Parts: sequence; C-alpha cells; structure tokens
Amino acid sequence: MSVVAQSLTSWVDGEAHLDDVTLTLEPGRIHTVLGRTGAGKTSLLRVLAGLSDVDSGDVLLDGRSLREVPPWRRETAMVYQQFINYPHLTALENVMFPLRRAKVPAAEAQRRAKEALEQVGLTHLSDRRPGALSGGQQQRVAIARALARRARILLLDEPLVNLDFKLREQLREELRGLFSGVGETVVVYTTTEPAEALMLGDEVIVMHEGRVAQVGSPAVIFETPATTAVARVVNDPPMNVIPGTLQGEHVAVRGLDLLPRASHLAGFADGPYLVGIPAPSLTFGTGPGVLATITFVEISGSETFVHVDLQGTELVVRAEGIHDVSTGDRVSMTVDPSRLFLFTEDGTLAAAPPHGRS
Amino acid sequence: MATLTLENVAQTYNPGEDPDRWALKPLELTLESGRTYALVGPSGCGKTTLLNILSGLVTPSHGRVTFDGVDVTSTPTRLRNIAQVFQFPVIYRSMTVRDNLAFPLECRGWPRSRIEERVRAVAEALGLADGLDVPASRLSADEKQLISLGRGLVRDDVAAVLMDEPLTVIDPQLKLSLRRKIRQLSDEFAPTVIYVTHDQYEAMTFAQELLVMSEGRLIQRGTPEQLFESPSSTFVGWFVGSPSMNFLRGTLERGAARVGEHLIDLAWSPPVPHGSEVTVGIRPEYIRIVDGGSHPGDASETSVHGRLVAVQDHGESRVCEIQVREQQVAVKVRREVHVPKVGSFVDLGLPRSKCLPYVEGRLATCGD
Amino acid sequence: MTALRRYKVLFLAPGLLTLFLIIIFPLLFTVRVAFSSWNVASPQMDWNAGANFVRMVHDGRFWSSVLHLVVLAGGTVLVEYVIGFALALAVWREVRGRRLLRVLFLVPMMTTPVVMAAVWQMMFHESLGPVNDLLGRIGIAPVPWLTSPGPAYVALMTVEIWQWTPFMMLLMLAGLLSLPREPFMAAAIDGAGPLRTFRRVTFPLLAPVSVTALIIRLIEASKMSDTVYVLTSGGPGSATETPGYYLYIRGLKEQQTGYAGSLSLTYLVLMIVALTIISALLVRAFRSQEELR
Amino acid sequence: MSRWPRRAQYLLLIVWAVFTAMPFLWAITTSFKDVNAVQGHVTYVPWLEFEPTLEAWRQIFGGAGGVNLVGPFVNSLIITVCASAIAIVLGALAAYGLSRFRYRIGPAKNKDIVFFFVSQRIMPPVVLVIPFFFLLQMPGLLDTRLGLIIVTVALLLPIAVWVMVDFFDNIPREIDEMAMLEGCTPMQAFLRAIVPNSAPGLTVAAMFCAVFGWNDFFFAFRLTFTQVQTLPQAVVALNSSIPPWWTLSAAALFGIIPLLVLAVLVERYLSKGNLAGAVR
Amino acid sequence: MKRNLTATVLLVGSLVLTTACSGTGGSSAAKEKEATFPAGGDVSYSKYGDYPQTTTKDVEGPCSWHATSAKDYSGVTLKVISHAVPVLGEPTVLHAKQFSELTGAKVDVVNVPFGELYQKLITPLQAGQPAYDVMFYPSLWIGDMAPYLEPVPQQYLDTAGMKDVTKAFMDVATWDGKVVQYPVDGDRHYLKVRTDLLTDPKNMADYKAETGDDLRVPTTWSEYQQVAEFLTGRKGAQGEAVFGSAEVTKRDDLTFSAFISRAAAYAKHPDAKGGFFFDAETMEPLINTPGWVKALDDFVAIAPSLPPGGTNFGLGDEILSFGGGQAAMSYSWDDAFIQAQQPDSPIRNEVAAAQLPGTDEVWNPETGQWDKQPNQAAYFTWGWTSAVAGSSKNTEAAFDFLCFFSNEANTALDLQIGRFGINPYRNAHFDAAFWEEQGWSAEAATSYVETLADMETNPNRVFDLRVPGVNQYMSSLATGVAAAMAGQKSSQEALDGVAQEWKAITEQVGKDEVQAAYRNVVKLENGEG
Repeated sequence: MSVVAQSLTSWVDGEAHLDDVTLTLEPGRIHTVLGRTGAGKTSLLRVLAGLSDVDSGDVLLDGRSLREVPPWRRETAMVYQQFINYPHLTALENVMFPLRRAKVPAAEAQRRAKEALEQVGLTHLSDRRPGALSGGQQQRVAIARALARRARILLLDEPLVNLDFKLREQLREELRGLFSGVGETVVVYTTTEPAEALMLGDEVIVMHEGRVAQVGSPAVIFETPATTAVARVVNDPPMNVIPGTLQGEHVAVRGLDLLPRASHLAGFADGPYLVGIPAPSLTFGTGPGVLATITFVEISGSETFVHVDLQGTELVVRAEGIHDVSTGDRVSMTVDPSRLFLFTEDGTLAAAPPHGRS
Repeated sequence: MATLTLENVAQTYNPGEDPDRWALKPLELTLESGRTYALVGPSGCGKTTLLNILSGLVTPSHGRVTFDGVDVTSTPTRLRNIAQVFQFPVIYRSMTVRDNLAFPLECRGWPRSRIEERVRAVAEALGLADGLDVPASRLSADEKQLISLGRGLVRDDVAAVLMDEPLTVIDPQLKLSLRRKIRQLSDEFAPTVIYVTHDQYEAMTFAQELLVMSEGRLIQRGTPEQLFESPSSTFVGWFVGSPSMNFLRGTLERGAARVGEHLIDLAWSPPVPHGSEVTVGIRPEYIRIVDGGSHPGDASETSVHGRLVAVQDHGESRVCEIQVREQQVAVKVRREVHVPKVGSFVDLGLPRSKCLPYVEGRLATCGD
Repeated sequence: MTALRRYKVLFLAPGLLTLFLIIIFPLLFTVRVAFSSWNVASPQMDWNAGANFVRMVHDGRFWSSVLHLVVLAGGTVLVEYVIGFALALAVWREVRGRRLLRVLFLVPMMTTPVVMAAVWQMMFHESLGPVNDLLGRIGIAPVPWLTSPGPAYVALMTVEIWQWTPFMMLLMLAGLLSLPREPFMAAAIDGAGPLRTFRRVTFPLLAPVSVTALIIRLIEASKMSDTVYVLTSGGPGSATETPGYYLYIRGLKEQQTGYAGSLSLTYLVLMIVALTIISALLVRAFRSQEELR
Repeated sequence: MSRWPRRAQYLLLIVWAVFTAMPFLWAITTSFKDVNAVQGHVTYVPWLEFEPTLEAWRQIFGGAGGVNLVGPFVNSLIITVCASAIAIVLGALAAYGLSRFRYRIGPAKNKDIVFFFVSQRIMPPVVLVIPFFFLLQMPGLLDTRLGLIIVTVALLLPIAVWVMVDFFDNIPREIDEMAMLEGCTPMQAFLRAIVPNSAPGLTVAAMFCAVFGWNDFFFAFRLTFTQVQTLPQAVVALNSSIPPWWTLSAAALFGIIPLLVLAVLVERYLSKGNLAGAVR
Repeated sequence: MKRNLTATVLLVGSLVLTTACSGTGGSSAAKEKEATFPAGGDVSYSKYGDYPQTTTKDVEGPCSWHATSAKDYSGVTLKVISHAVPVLGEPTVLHAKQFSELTGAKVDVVNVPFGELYQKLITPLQAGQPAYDVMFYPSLWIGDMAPYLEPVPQQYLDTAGMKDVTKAFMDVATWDGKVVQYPVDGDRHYLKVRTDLLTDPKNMADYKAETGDDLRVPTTWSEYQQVAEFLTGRKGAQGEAVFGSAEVTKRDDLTFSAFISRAAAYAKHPDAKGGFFFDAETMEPLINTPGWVKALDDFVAIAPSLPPGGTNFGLGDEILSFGGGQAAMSYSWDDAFIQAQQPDSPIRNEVAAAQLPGTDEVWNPETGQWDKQPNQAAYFTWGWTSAVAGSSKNTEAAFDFLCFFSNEANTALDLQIGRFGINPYRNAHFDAAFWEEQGWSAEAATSYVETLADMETNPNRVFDLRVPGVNQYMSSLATGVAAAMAGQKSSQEALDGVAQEWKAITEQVGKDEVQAAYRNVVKLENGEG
C-alpha cells in the first residue's frame, strides 16, 4: 500500500507551490523532504493530507484516488512545526482524541495513549494541559498523538525547527528510535536541515522551487547531487558553486590557480562548466597558495566555517576544530581537486568525486 | 560603551523562596567594555532574567548593578542608555527607516543636523542608506532586526547592546547574512554586547566570550575554544558541541579510569582517592575508529573495544554509536573515513590528552 | 473537494440566510413604501411616484437633522474615543483599585439607554436636578440644559459619552492587553518618555483597533435617537433633532409611513455613503500610522 | 523626571469614576425618596435631608401605584438568553466558516461577507420596525416571546459574527486541521476542537449580545402588545407625563443588576488577559 | 414580497369587514353565577395596597360590584392597553384586578407612556392585528380610532351612570352619531392660582404701586402676563423663590393643548360658526390668523416668568411645579390642582381655580377683523376615554369591564386619588361637599366645582381637532410653536409654516374625510353636537 503523488501542481496567486510533483512513498520507510523555506515542502504535506486542493494531479493510495476523500477519512497523522495540541485537553486526552474519533474503545485507547506517552517519556506529565508544558514537551505530546494512531500516513512538518538547539538534537535522536516502530506507515518528514534529512531519512526527497529536484538514499543524494541546487541544499555550509572550465589537464576556476584535472573528471569535453567545491575540500593555511581574505568566521563547536573573499569570489571553507582566525586575516587557500563536483552550465550534475571509499 | 558589573546579584520573584529555587542565584560578573559576550543555556536557565536585570526591566531582589562604576540597580530602562534587539523584530511601524534610526537621538534632544549625520553613518554601515525613506514596516524581518540594532548603534555612548535571540524568526537562508552583518557591525562599532541564545552555534560564532548558564547559575565563562576543549562540568560538555561530549563512568585506578575491562588514560589524574568514581569526558570528534588492525595505536591513545550499533549520516560527517559495555560512545568521523558494518565490533582510539576527568560532574583539577 | 465544500456551506448558510431573510424584506418594503402615500388615514401601498422625495427635498427639518447628527455623532464619538483611550491606558497597567475601576467603568454601557437617559433627565432637570443644584453651590447660575440649543447639545453629548465611552474603553483596553511588550521595552530603551512612547508606539500599534472601534461606534451613534427623545424631544424648537428621531416622529408618531419610508431610504443611502467614506478616510489616516498588515 | 503622567492618570481616574457613578448615586438616593423629597429643592442625603422610604422598591415588586417588574424581568431574561444563544450559535458557525474557508458569493469575498453582516447595524431601527411588524404578523408571532426572540437574533447576529470572526482568526487553524486529520468532520472539528477553546471569544460575544438584547426597547415595545413585556418597556412605561422619579430610579437600578454580573465577568476575563484578540 | 403585501392588504380589508359587521362580533356571552359581592356592600381599595381608607357604598345598577360579581368570565382573557402608571394606568390595573376577582376573567394590562400610546394603538389596529380588547387613550384621537371601534351597545347607554355624564363629555364620546367611546374621565383646561400669593398684602401693595392695577386672579391673558411678571422672583411663605407661571411647553409633550388654551379667547369668536381651526367650508387653516398669532406672541413673551427649564416643561413638570409651590399660576388639566390639594402638599388650600383668562378683543375669521369685545372660551380639551376594539372577540366582557371601571362607587374613589388623573365628568361630581370631605377648604372646593360647572354652561366652546390625522396636525402645530418659542422664527412665520403643513396634511389624509370629521367638531363647538 504505497502512496503515489501524480504530477501534483498547485498555483497560488501566480506562484507555483507545487510544480508537477510525482513521488512514490513506500510504507515502512522514512521519507525526508529537504528544501529551503518556500520550496513546496509544506504544500506537499498539505496536499497529501487533503487539506489543500491541487490544480491538477492526484494522490493515490493503493492505486485508489484520494481526490474526493476528505481529510477526516484519509487516516493521516500530522505533526506541525508549531506545537499543535488541543489546549483544553490534557496530554493523555490529547493522545486519546484521535483514537476515540476512530472508535477505538475507551480502555484500549487509554492503553495505547499511555504507551505512546511512555515512548516519548511523558508518562509523568500525562495529566497536564499543553499550556503547562514546555515547548519540547508539547511537541512530544503531538508526536505521541501522531504515533498512537498508527495512521497509514504520518506527516511531520519541520517538527523540530522551533525547539532549542540541544532539545532538537535530543528529539532528533529519539525520533529515529520512534520511527523504527511505525511498521506499515508511510512517513514523510520535512526539514530545512541537511543533517536532519540525511540522518533520519531512508529516502531523501530534495525539493526546490516547487519541484522535486532529486529522490534517493541519503548517500546518493549527498554524494551525487543531481543539480547545483541539490548540492547547495544538502551541504552545510552550502557547496561553493563557481563557474569554471575544463582545459585539458586542468580545471580552471575563477580566482583559484589552475587545478589538476582529477580522474573522475576525465572523459568530459573541455569547456565551461559549473564547478562544485565542497567546503571541506578547501583548506586554508599560511603556506603557499592563493591568498584570500577572511570575511566571516562561524564556529559550530567542533568545526569552523571560514568565509573568504577570493579575488571577488565568495567561498566558504569548512575546517575541523576551532581555528583562531578572524575577519580580515589573509590566508592561503588550497583545494583538493579530487573532491570537485562538475555540473553542466544548466546546473545538472556531470561528475561527482568517488566518495567515501566504502 | 561601558563596563558592566553585577555584584552579588540574585533574583527571586517570590520573596522568601528557598534560595535553591531562585530564578537567578547570586552572581558576580564583570563584563568588559567593548567585548562581545554570549549568554547561553537551555530555556529557563535564567538568561532572560539576567538580561532583564541588565536592561532594567527587572530590579534584582539582591545585589547591585553598576555601569562604569555607577550604581544603576534601580535606574529605569529609559535612563540606562542601553540598546536591545529582541527576538521578534521591533521597529516603529509608523516611521521611516530614517526616523527609526533617529528616534533614540531625538529622545535625547540631539540637534537635527547631528542626528542626520549620525543616522546616515549608521545606515551606511547597516547597508540601508538607500532606503532611508522607506516605511520601516515594509522591510523584511532581517532588515528590521538590523534597524533595531542600528537604533542602539546610533548612540555613540551606548552602554551596552543586548541581543535576545535575534535570529529566531529569521529565515534559515537569511540567518547567515544577518549573523555576519551583526558581527561586522559589532566589530566596527565595538560596543559592549551581550547576546542571549540557546544556540551554541550562534554563540560561538558571535561572541568573544561565552557565559554558560544552567538553573539560574553561571556555570562557565570562556572562549569558544575553552568551552569546547575543557568544559568545566559535564553539563557544559553536554551542552556545548554537537554531538555532545561522551561521558564514560568509571572508577579511578592508578591515575586512570577503569571502565569495565578498559583502563582509560586521563589527561591528568584527579585529586581523589583510588577507587572513587570518575567520569571520562571525551569529544566525539577526538575518538578514532581503529580500522581492523591497520593502526595499533601508540601510547598516547587508549584503545577501547565496543560494538557499532548505529551510524548516522550527517552528510559531511557520520556519527557512529558504539556500545562499550553498557555505555554509549558517539564517534564523529569524516565521510571519507571508512566505517565498518553496523553490528560489528570495533576498536576505538581515545587520545589521552583529550580524556578529561570529571568528578561529581565537575572537571577535576590537576592533582599532581 | 465536494465534502469540504458541503461543510463550507453548512457553516455560513444558516447565519447568512437568517440575516438575509430578516433584512431583505424590510429593505424591499422600505423601498416600495417610499413611493406610496401610506399614512394613518389610508394605510395602503398606492403609487405616488416620487412625491415623497419632492417633499423631502424641501423638508428643512430633515436636512438640518442630518447636520445635527454630524455634530452630535461626530463630536461624541471623537470625545468617546479620546477619553476611552485615555481610560484604557489608565487602567491598563498597575494602578490601585484597577479591577474595581474597570468594572465601574464598564457598567454604563451595560445599562438601558432609554432608562438611563430618563435618570439623566432628572439630573439635568433645571430646578430639581442635582446638576444645576451643585453648580449653584459653587456659584454658577442655573444652566438651561434642555431648553437652550447650546446646553442641550452639551447635555445630549454628556449622556451619550457617559454611556458609550466604556465601549471604547473596552475595545481599546482589550487591544492594549493583546499588545506585545517588546515595542514598549524598545521605546524605553531608546529613551522615549511617556508621551513619545504613546505617540510612536501605543497609538500606531492600536491603529487597527482604533479604526474598528471608531467605525463601530459611528454606526451605532448614527442611530442616536433614544437619548434625544427622552432628554430634549428634539428641542428647543427642532435644534437637537437627529434623523433617527425625526424618522421616528414622521414614521411612528405621525404614522406617515410612506413619507418616512422615503426619508429612511435617503438616510440609509446617506449613511452608507458617509460611513464608507469615513471608514476609507480613517483607514487611510491610520495607515500612515501603521502600514496595515 | 516629573511625576505628572502619574498624577494625570489618577486625576482622570477619579474624575471619571465620579462622573460614571453620579447617575447611579443619584438613582440610588432618589429611589428612597417620595414626592415631597423630590419637589421644591434638591436633596441628596437620606435622613439628613429627607426621610427615606422603601415605597419605590415596594412598587416595582407589585406595590400599589407601581408596576410589577418581576414578570417583565423574567421575559427579558428568557428573550435575552434565548436570542443571545441562537445568535451566538449561528454567528459562531458563520464566523468559523468565514475564518476558515474561502467564500465567493457573486463578487463578494469573505471580507465583504463579514462587512455585510456588520453593516446590518447601520439600519436605523425605525426602518426595520414596520416591516418586522408585518413579518411577525403573518405567522402570528406578534406579541409572543418567540417573535421577539427571532427579531432580537437578527439584531444580535452581526455583533456575534463581528466578534467571533476576529477571535477565530486568532486561533491557529492547525488545531482544527489536525482535528480533521484525526477523523473529525469540519463540524466535529469545530465543536470538539475549537469551541472548547473559545471561551473568551464566546464570552465577549455573549456579553455584547446580552447587552444589546437586554437593553432593546425599541423593537420589544413595538412588536408586543399585552402578552409579552420586557423590562425596559416596563421601566419606560414609568417615564410618562408625571414620572415618579423614585420608582423610575428603583426600576432603573433593578434592571442593571444582571448586567452588573456580566461586567464583573468580563473584567475577570480581561484581567486574566485572555480576552486578548477577542475584541479586535 | 408581493405575497406579503397582498396578505397585509387582505388583512386590512378583512378588518374593515369585521368592523362593518360589528355587533355580531361579541361571542363571549357571560354565564351567570352566584353573586359574590353583596348588594350595596362597602367598597374600599385598602386591600389593594396603600390607598386611602375611604369606603363608599356600592351603587346598585348593571355596572355595580354586585352585578359584576354575578358574571362568570372564567376562561376569558381581556387584553387591555392603558396609559402609564399612575395617570389612568394605575386605576386600569386596579380595576382590572378587581374585575378579575369578581368575574374570573384574566385581564392583561399593558401600560404605555403617552408619547408612544398612539402608535402602539394605531399600528395593530390598522394592520388588523387583534391586539387589544379594551383601549384607554386620549379622546381627541377619535377621528383616527373610530373605524376600529365597537359602538357602545344600548344597554350600557341606558345605565344611570352613563345618563349622568355631562353633555360635553357625551359629545366627546360620539362619532358620526354613534357613541363609540366609553366615558371614564372629564377634562378641560382652566386656570389655577396661588391665593396666598395673590392675597398677600405686601404683594398687593407692591403690585398696585408697580402697575396701578389691583392684584387679583387674572381675567385676561395680558393680565396673566402682568401678574406672572410681577410674581416672578418674589418669595413664598417659606421664603422659597416663586415664578409667575408654569406651562406645558415641551414640544413633543402636550404643548399643543396649552397653546390652544391660550388661543381660544383670541380666536374663538362667539358669533363665528364656521370653525376654529379651519374654515369648515374651504378647509383653509385659520391657524395663522391674527388671533392665533397674538396668542403665540403671548406664549413667547411668558418665557422670562417661567421657572428654570420652563420652556421645556412636560405636563409632569407643570404639575410638580405648580403643585409643589414653585409657580404661582398655571393652566391645564385638573392634575396640578389636585396635586396642590394633596394632604401633604405645602400649598394645600392656598389655591383657587378659575376660568381660563379671556381677552379684550377677539379675531373674527368671518369678517377678518378684530372685534373689540371681551371674550372668553371654554376649552374642552381632550381627556382620557376608553373604547372596545371592533376586532375584540370578547366585546361583552370588555364593555362589562368598562362599565365596572366607571361605576359610581369606583369613580367616587378614583376622583379622590389625584395621581389617577380621573376628573369629574358626571353631574354628580360637581358638588363642593364631596371635595370638602376630602379636607379641602370651602373656598378651594367651591372655586373648583364652580369653575367646572360654569364651563359646562359656557356657550363659547372649543374642542380638540377631532379629525383623522390629528397627531400630524398637532405635531406640526407643536413644532411651529416650539420654533417660535426657541426664537427660530417669528410667531407669524411659524404659524404660516404650520398652515402650509396643515394644508399638506389635509391633502394627504384626504380632504373630504377630514372635512366631514371637522364639520362634526364645528357642530360640537356650536353646541349642535
């Protein structure tokens, strides 16, 4: 029983929210939808849930059209980015609500609700109303409610985005565990964070400007991003994409020295391309190399993202550890040519480096 | 700009409350003029209370606040000469960008010409010089945050700029540029800045010094590097860094930590008796997965044996979860590093210098 | 989706139909009766073409009643707004006895207008009422409250203001209570004093509420007639007649249903046009305060 | 810094409190007077300036020379409660629809429909009353409570819709969407997920409905004859050519009592801060 | 929409039919039962509340307590509309209660303030809504009401009580030769003065000194003006400030009646038989003729002698002002006089009644000239009356109620209670002894009874404009008068405006209909009614 989205198209005020989106969503698998805000992720979920109409296209469940099936008969569970619960019900009642609507007997509903609350670690707070819970706890209730239903489709719309950093990390871990028990449910999870999408997804769907840019396993998506857009969105910091040319033995990239053409770039015709330079493939130091000016330094705890201005080209470098560099410093840049991506001028992937020797 | 001091400041909203439950426990703090500080901690840790005490919205129930030595404990906000950027952009909707920036100066009765000059200079720095006559309400959220900041910066004598999670409502795609702009501006204008956030990422990026708070206490202050390399407590180790620091519980044995059959060498020996409980703290980044016999490891490394139970793909890196006895250890490896199959047994290399000893949750002092 | 569409109708239809049925007949009736000479002697739907309207054009009493309304309604609503806003501000934040005051301030709007106007009529009684008596005690000569045009306006407006300022206060207070704290903190931080804070923060933030409150009150005030009826009966002369009261005299007291119909129709059109213009102006005036969301 | 804003605040509060209370104080003292205390000169303080009597209060409960206000009070209560309840039900349904769905009736969109509701308040009562008379006459509903309830509903509906639309707009639509996803039809979602969380909005709507319903004199007066009398009608009947000031005062005070309760209730919601958004 | 109108027209039509077939309508014939009230028993109101302890004997007759108590109207509901309490409203409620006790009928009474009474009555009547069985209202509306009224059946006309009603008030109750209203009250305007002020030696001396005239009860309007001016600002016995005159001046109150009182002597020429308000032949309004204009000049000129607020006095204000001793003189209905004579009144027995002031000249509309002759006219202004609706299903019970309402015993008691507003209308009531029993001084009682009785014999009579649309005419008149008093127009301009409007009203209502009705009024004036 798979869910199939057939060329969903939806225009609102002359703007495409969904543009010919076709997907097959399998039960028992976690589909993460990765994309920037406005990429159409939420629209997709709303259409799947039956909350929004489409201009054309259809959603099929086991080959049956859902076009005329209203949301309340679709057996879809949803977790929103805002912590949405029924304010007038306690945590336990909240979780029981959908079960009771589905005519599950009271005792059974209560048992399942308690079980779900236990799964999310809220047993001790099951008598509280949402107003008396912290944001993280509220979202746990929402998740428990969605899980307890054992709905056929489980949609999560950036469920962690409004949580504190550490809480997000923690809940993300837990979600992995919770999802492992969903069995025959189709799970769709949207996020803007590449790590989250890669980590949680059995399959990652990258959306860009209302279209599906790429579908694949996390490894496929990360290692062979189909387009520059995908390449940027799955990397944190986004991949540097700069016009360059293949010239015989070399790759010429603006601002950088001629780079040796690595083996994975063999077999492509000379000419203009877009060159993808992953941030970690760049290193900076004091040695010889092209000099660049540091424009900004971001520190993520264990890594440092150094933004540099390389003769007018903005690049970002990802370096392990915390580096004591500051804005305005001049550093020399080196690139690992074996890790370059090559895109045709229209942004389609031409060549990807052989990643992870696994 | 000014040096801010908090002398034995504490805050309770219910007089007579047990001091252990105070929103803010007694605190001594000096914030140097011209430096940038980040106040980090989970929600409810007291960082907002502390910020409100600095801004004057809350008069502390105990202690004294001084700005450059002047007692301002009960001075109203209006007279403290501070600036604040809020979580949600606050601008004067009825005014243009220019009027917004000029507002604090008008309140101070500056002459027109000086205001104009100053506003122009700040707008220039904000990158908004072209849109001075645009109604402020038409700006995007990140521009509004800049205006908020700008209203603080126009006052060249502003004592401190307080920022309360200013990036929360900013679109993820815009966060970077705004973060960068704010950083630039604070470099350029060099006010004393206190930046409140729950996001260590922002804190480290932004501040010269971090103040980590938990349950109303200041737990540790230090540079990002200090917090990363030597968290003063297991809390800071957990809170700072992603994934969090690993903590392996063990007992002290000959200056090392006994964890099951492993004896983990510590960076230094804690000054506690033999056999006491000691926790080894090590960052996931510093642990090495030792490939099947390829690298025996030298004396600077303790080898630990465990079973790989899960691998998380984070893109550029992977996080491996390894079960060592009944404890979990996370190891962060770069993508190109080969990772064995889930379920297989692996050896881990724990560099001695990175294995920090914690006793009762606190980083042990050097006992030698 | 058809199922959703069905519910869509289910929600709106009962209310809309009820209103439609109850409003549309009176409207059609009024339009029709306006072209008849229906009166007490011959209550019939005959057709007298536009005779009523011709008569209306020359009816100075009607047109001056419209003018009176402009002064009365405009004046009272403006004063109500200013005082209501001030009161809302005054009981918004901590002040001693705040809750008691709020209740007290709400009570007048809860009272029956005709009944309270009667109480005010006693108060304004020129020789037996406390107003003149108290004024007399501080040496002010008795004011002919209800018998001289100027004071009569003051009396009418006093009663209207007494009754309806609470309504303004309630709306403005609810608006104030829903405001975020940050803008006020920002203003304090920027060094703004109370006046400047009001001018630059409170007032603009409440602009949408202000527009709503003003328009709602204008709509209600345009119907002003109970107070006039009880206090001055439109006098002295016809100096305080409002259209509402004049319609009442023609339509109900004298039972000139047809003529009153034509007056009603004209008045209704005038009101709709005027209120539409006023709300557009208000929205525009306040939009300069606040780029409406 | 000067303290004048604080002083101005207190001055305003005191002045307005006195102004607000004045008619009530006057009505209270007058309600204990008799004809001699009213004639000749103005008196304020009982015992000192006049001999108080309970006559007026006896009169409004059926004493000789008065009108018994108990029957009209009950009528008013029934009509106000029923009409408010119906108006709120219809109004809340319509408001919920207008807040959640997109409508299009001819050229009118949601905003226009809301305006259509609210604009009904522009109609002066005089315009409505004669047609209402005929409307009620046909099914024989003149001089009945039911007839009056129907008319009152029409008057209250715009108010209910106005208050509730804004209120529902402020309730996250995700709540009812979620309820729908969890198996509720839109109607069930409304009843089970939205209504239980609408107490403040319903209270404000109920307050406005009750105030306007309770205080309606115009229609009640003209659409009933002898069988149904509401409180304002009965009180106004006292204000004729020779108004007995004392009875009138007592009656006026009596009619305020239920709404006083309402004022306290509304203030409580205000204080708790959860009217925020209900009146906007 | 169209159906609605059709239905309305049909209903109005059917109502007309019902009226036409009146007489057949009464369906609730009384069942006889055992009389519960003894013949000739004592009647007292004391058990019904705080009423005087006075008792009176039930007077035998078909309307008596005894006779009424033998009727069984259980199961019958009478719907009664009356004026607000206390005036007329209170006795209506009281007698309804008594009637209910005696007969078992359910009597629902609604009390309506004066300003609303007309529309409250006329709207359902015209719409064919059987809203009321019994209606109490001002008698001048007879022109509008007549089509909807049930004529008084002969058996009630034959009762002793009815036969004792004075001619003037039987005339008032008659329309088109039929008695359609049931007399329950008698009213007229006359002058009331404070005798203590007029006989105060200092006042007399000062007045003489100031004006050269003797201070006395004014006999002309110019004397009234002079006395009022003089007394304004003088002090009463308790040192309270006194004002010259209290008059009904509030526009939408009863100002039109006050003005007619003032105009009667100027404009009602004893020899002109062609109409007072209109020329009955041409229906040309006479309202702007010099007699009326002069009266309005007087009315405007009195303003400085009125108490504070005196230019916006309703009847209630006038009653309290004179009755409370604030004003020295007043003219209108009995109420102010009765109020002044209440047991606890500060000016009890310090008052006297007299005919309305007269004039030294009178305008003759027929010659178009002022005739220099003293003139005076009796104004039988409207009073309360009652009637049974043609649409009533309970006409017999309704008439029995009215018959009971006005029986001799009840009337005797009602007349004593000032606030009831029920005033002498039977010959038996013009008896000074009756009033002296109430504690009135002989002087006060005599002046009162004589004044009323003399009016009955005055040949120069003025009645109200008893034509359809009377309210429009009177509303217009009041508006004109108010405009002049407010200084918005001169008297002539104001009344010219009124005349214009009157013409328009006549056209609207239907000239023939108005004229026919007005001819009856003229007949009454000329004593031919």
